[in-house]
Amino acid sequence: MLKVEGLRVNYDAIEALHGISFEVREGEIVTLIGANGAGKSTTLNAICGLVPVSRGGITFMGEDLVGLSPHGIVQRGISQVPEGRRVFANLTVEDNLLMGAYTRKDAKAVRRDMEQVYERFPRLKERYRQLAGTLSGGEQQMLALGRALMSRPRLLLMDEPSMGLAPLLVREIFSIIQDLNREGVTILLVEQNAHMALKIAHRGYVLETGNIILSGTVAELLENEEVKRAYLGG
Amino acid sequence: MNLLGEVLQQTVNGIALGGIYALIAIGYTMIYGIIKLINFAHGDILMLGTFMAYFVLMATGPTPLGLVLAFLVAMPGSAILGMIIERFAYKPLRNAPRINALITAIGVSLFLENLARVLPFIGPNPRQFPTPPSVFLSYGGVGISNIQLLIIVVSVVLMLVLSYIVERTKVGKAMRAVSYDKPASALMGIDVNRVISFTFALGSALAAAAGILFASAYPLIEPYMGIMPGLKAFVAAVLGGIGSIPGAMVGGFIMGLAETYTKGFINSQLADAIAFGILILILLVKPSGLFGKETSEKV
Amino acid sequence: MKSILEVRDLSISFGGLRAVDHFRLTLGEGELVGLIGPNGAGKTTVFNMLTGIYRPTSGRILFRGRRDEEPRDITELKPHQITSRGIARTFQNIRLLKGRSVLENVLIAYHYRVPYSLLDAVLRTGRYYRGERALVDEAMEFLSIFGIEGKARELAQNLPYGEQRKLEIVRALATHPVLLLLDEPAAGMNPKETRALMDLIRFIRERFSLTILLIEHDMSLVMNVCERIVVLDYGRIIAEGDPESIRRNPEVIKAYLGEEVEIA
Amino acid sequence: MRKEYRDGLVLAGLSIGVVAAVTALVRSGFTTLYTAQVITLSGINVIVALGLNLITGFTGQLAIGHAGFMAVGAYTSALTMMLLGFPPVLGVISGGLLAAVVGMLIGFPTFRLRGDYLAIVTLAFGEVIRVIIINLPSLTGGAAGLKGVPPFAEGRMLKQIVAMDVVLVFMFLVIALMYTVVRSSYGRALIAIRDDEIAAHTMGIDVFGYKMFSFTLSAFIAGLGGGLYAPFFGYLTPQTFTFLKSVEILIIVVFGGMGSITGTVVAGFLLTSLQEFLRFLKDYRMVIYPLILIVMMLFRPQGLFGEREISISSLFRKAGGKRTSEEGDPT
Amino acid sequence: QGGGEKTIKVGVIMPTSGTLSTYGVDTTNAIKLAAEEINAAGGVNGVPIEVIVEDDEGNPEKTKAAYLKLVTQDNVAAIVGPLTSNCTLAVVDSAQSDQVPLITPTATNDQVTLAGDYIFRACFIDSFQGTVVAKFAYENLGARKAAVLFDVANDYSSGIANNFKDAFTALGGEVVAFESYQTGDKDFNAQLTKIKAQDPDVLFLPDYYNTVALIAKQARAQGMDIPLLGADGWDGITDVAGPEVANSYFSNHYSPESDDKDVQEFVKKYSEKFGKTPSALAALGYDAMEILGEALKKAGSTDPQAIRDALAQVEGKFVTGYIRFDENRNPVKSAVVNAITEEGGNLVVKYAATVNP
Ligand SMILES: Nc1ncnc2c1ncn2[C@@H]1O[C@H](COP(=O)(O)OP(=O)(O)OP(=O)(O)O)[C@@H](O)[C@H]1O
Ligand SMILES: Nc1ncnc2c1ncn2[C@@H]1O[C@H](COP(=O)(O)OP(=O)(O)OP(=O)(O)O)[C@@H](O)[C@H]1O
Ligand SMILES: [Mg+2]
Ligand SMILES: [Mg+2]
Repeated sequence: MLKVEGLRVNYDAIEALHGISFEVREGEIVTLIGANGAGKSTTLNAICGLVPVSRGGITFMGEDLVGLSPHGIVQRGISQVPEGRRVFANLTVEDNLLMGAYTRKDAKAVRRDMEQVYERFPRLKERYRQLAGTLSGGEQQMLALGRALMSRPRLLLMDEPSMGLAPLLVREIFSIIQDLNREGVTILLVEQNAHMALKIAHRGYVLETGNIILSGTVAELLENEEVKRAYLGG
Repeated sequence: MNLLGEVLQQTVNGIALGGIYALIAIGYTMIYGIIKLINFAHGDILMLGTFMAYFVLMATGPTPLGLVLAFLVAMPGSAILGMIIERFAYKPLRNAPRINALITAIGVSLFLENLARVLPFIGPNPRQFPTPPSVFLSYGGVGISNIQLLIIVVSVVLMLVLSYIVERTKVGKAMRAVSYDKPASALMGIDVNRVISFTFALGSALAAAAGILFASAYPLIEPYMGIMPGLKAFVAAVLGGIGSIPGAMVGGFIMGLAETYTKGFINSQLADAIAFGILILILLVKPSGLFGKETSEKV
Repeated sequence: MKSILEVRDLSISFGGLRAVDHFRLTLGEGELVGLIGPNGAGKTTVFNMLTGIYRPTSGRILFRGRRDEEPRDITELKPHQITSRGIARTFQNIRLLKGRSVLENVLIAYHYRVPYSLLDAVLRTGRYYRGERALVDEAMEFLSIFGIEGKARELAQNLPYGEQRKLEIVRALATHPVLLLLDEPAAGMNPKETRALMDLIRFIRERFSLTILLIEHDMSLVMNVCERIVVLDYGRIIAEGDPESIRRNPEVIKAYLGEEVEIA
Repeated sequence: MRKEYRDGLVLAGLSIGVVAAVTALVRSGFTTLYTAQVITLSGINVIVALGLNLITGFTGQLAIGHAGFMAVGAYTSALTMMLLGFPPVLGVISGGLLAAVVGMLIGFPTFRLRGDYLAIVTLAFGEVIRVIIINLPSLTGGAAGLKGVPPFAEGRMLKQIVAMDVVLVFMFLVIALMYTVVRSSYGRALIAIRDDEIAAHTMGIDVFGYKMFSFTLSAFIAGLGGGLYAPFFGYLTPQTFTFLKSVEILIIVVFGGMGSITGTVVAGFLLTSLQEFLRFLKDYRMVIYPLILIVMMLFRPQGLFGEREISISSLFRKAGGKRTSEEGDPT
Repeated sequence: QGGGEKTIKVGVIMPTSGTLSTYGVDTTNAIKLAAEEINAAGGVNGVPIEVIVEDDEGNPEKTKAAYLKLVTQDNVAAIVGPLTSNCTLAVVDSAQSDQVPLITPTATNDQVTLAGDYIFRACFIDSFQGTVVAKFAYENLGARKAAVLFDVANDYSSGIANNFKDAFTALGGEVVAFESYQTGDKDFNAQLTKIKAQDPDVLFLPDYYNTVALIAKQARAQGMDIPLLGADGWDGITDVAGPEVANSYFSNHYSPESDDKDVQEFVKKYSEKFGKTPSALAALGYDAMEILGEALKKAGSTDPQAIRDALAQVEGKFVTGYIRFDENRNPVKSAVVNAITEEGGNLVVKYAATVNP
């Protein structure tokens, strides 16, 4: 479904990704784990067209994404829950959700999806008229996730969705991810919390300073000593 | 004329002036809202828009039809101009420190003014803006001129249209989303560049409309004509709460009335001082302006 | 054990929302206390009130600073005044001076007790040079305690995330606090880094004889280092006690921890 | 000799050398008084721009009304000389002091607000101060202007040369003042406020106090610039201190690089002479000047120098090598 | 001295760019025209005059720079200019102490020539125009209640306004409204409403024509149909203003409609060369150069003292009237008052009266 080949990204003179390749197949949850600054967010942003690709290819359903504008990419069915939530602080919770459905034309279905999001996150329903900027960190994370769902993505990119969340919520988020996946959404999940990520994913890649150093099924990765030591705290 | 009559008359004068300020202020506020830029060139877009209308009116004469035509030419014309300026002067600076964009805006402003001065078909000399002969409709000493009436009607209609666009439509909400976080908006599928262009187009079109009204009331137009109304409208925008459209409208009327009352009842030299005084007073009581949202930074 | 902080019935409202409601807390000297609770419970808001960034709607904060014998009321003080009395904090979202060097980030913390006057600086007197050298020496020493003296001249934004968090802690410590407030120091860290952080927290507490109040969602960290835990929900305290009792508290499990608690 | 003192002496020597050299050039007739006038005007612009750089470049608070402080300084210096018989240098300093007081009065309410209100308030102040000057004709000469400000010295040649020398000396003093303030813990506090106000505040920096300090000092320096302008020019009119003048000063700061003292000095001389140099273009000059500005902002937005300085020690260290050094740590 | 020189250099400081460029260019043209005529007639005792024009943009700071350039770089013998009072005041002290003879064609501010004995002018001073219009309004129009609306930020405007007020009151009239605005203002409705409430017989608007055109429009829109009065700043108003300025009178330095021989000759030469009727400022520029030319001839050298003394002696008939300098080096001469009327849809300016000092 998504194929990344030899992807290189530069920030001014510094190269953040040194030619990484991986793929995500339809219906999978694929996780990308790695330490801080490894280039995980950069990878997601490159897929979404937010940072320019200096070399390499990204194809989605056989179509080349390199050079497309971010909104063009969203229209093709890719959506991202960005790192650090990035909710629209000056819009209400409800308007944030509506923004998620910006490219959609079917008002009724949008309404229905919104109800669904509220069911999933009753906290958001309680505060639907509050400005998103005054929500707490966790509430914002829920909103960011809900907002991404509103575009009914085929491929959902998630950048550290568990960051700064209460344990209860972390589990909640991961179970939502699994639900979504069962409903047919393909997911590329970036996580620090390798523990949880590897529990729900099918396959994973380990990124270290701009290179993919390991890949394989979850079972394989869980066996790997290096992964155990660095990412599972074992 | 008795004092009450005089007060009423000054109120009419103030509202007409305020309507013009409000229209300009809306453009300032929208553009500030979306790219956090004080668009110093806004007053100069107003000037160029007014000249477009001038050439139309010179051809048609100051007839009602000609006036309608002038709006139809100048508003889209200025909208395109605003978009071009944004594309070439401001867009490349979107990620630069805000002060850089501000300097560029000042540069664009000076450039447009002085370019207009050397352009053979505009030139430095003031020109008489064609206006219909003035008619003074008077009721017991208090009255309103046909031009003041035109200003009030046109500005109110335009403001209603604009409020609808921004509050109710999807693109209006997209404008607010883009104003807060551009990359995140892009992730929503919003074409950020288009939305910003659209904002400039809308603001510039309103400036052109304000310019035509302004020139109809004060029918002498020249390349520097946009500076003062621009500055005062900017104060109006801040006073109302920069970024807030209802704020810009109310701010415009407050400025118009304050200026007129000060000139009429206190002392004309104090008009600017009092306008700025009101601004500072309002900011002290409500730092975000009358309609601005309190945005204490959450840490 | 003498108490150094006493918070009495602290409340704050934003518009109609009561974010913190009659919050009480007493911290004894040298304690390490955890503040946990669901997202939006009001934990960060408590920090903001303790450090003077938000002014509480009602309630009092009494604090026994470095120089004081008795706790004094600091409710109305400004952030910098509170810092100078001995409370320092880190932020949930890192707030370093990104474009400045690591060393400069630390030097900032010394400013409120800079050993020379403005006149000394302008006239470049001996006092200025001695003072400046003393500041830099002390800052470098601090950095070396944390093993980042080698990066003193790098820009803060070029540090890896984990080290940025560390630098924030260093900077807070450089203000010579009695009480240190840490807001989710482990956020965005992997288990390995989190373990290192645990050691660091224990170490600084000993080394600088600090009292620490800590917000964190990572239960492995909280349960391991805190001696006492306070749980907030909807702005109210719902439980308080040692880690073991909190872990078993049904209300806490329901509101925050969830059924199966796993601690690495 | 200790490095610090060596640097100080070298700088002082260099400054004296520059003043002596230009004086000799003008005296000998090698360059004309017209050139001297351009140099003097550049020096004044540099002084005011340095003041603006302190609050806007180093402290991050945008101010767009520094022509107003210039006006306060200029009129004060002129009037103390004309009415109270102050000697010129004393007049200049009293101009700076009054501007500082006015700065304090403006800063006090403004800095209680967070955000860029300073920009608006200073803009307003710049306009209002002109209205005040115009409306005090018995004191300020009103719109007609204030004529007959005593010069620094008498005689066609001496008048210009002494003015130039005094302005240059003041300029070097202000540079030294700025440099020593900025390169100290006090300067670091200002920069911290610019970069992250809340973090600075929780690190124990009195944000309000230092904004006040920075703005007051900034107004003082701009007031000195204005104060020098009065005896140099001999005639004051409110028309001189308009919004455009404030913009001109701001352009110097941005062009040179916000937060760079060297940049402000270089840009001050460059832009002031450029204005003269472009005279032959007539009306087209005012088209080209903003165009240069826009192009500069688009292609080198950090200004000529960014935040860097040319420092004496680096000149010694890398003699012959690279001449500029990243603003290092104050060791 | 002077014999070795190939030319006599005369500096001209005029705003040939900027907001005042229209005035500056007109005046510069007239100055050059006069110099050409002098040269064509054999120059100054055989030596041709060389005119060096410097632009000051109407900005006093630039005026000073232009002055220094002319004096130190070009070593001019004398200066004609600048145009506005503000710009002129910026350099008169220097010119006096540097001993550079200077004659401004147009700066009307009373202070200008008080700087010293090297400073002259070709126009009458502000106080005179205020008196002229007041006299005309009181005597010719029979006005008893007058209103004044002027620009406080402009010295020209406020100077004349104050003089009018004094003169009109001295004649026995009453100034019922004395309102002001700032340079650049466009909305005068508030002041006009206030003035209208006082029901004056005439409204005096001492400002430049651009502003006057706006005020007139708003005054008529408010239903005020009283005569409007003005001064020489109105020169050229019929080019920009509409029918609202009909029924007005303004004082001026000369009237191109005058049947005076010198006037007609000048108008003919100027309009042939530059394609338009010369404004009053142009006439003054022409006269200033003529006066300087005469003085140079009489002085017989470029010695500043000689030129100064010769200037003070100049007396005779020029385009703008018979000129003789008083002890303050201001010309003693008469003013004309023009009337603007509407005839068949067109505005017509007609000579109305001459007022003597
Ligand atoms: N806008 C930028 N400009 C310059 N360098 C950047 C920028 N964004 C990221 N980098 C650098 O690129 C590298 C990869 O960063 P990235 O944010 O992708 O890491 P990450 O794996 O997502 O880390 P984290 O776990 O902290 O989110 C890092 O070294 C970072 O410093
Ligand atoms: N400036 C503000 N304006 C309005 N509401 C606010 C503001 N600051 C905080 N709140 C509200 O107060 C509540 C508590 O927020 P706080 O940030 O303290 O939560 P928290 O416990 O730190 O949560 P998290 O663990 O997610 O960081 C939230 O519901 C939030 O929406
Ligand atoms: Mg990341
Ligand atoms: Mg928090």
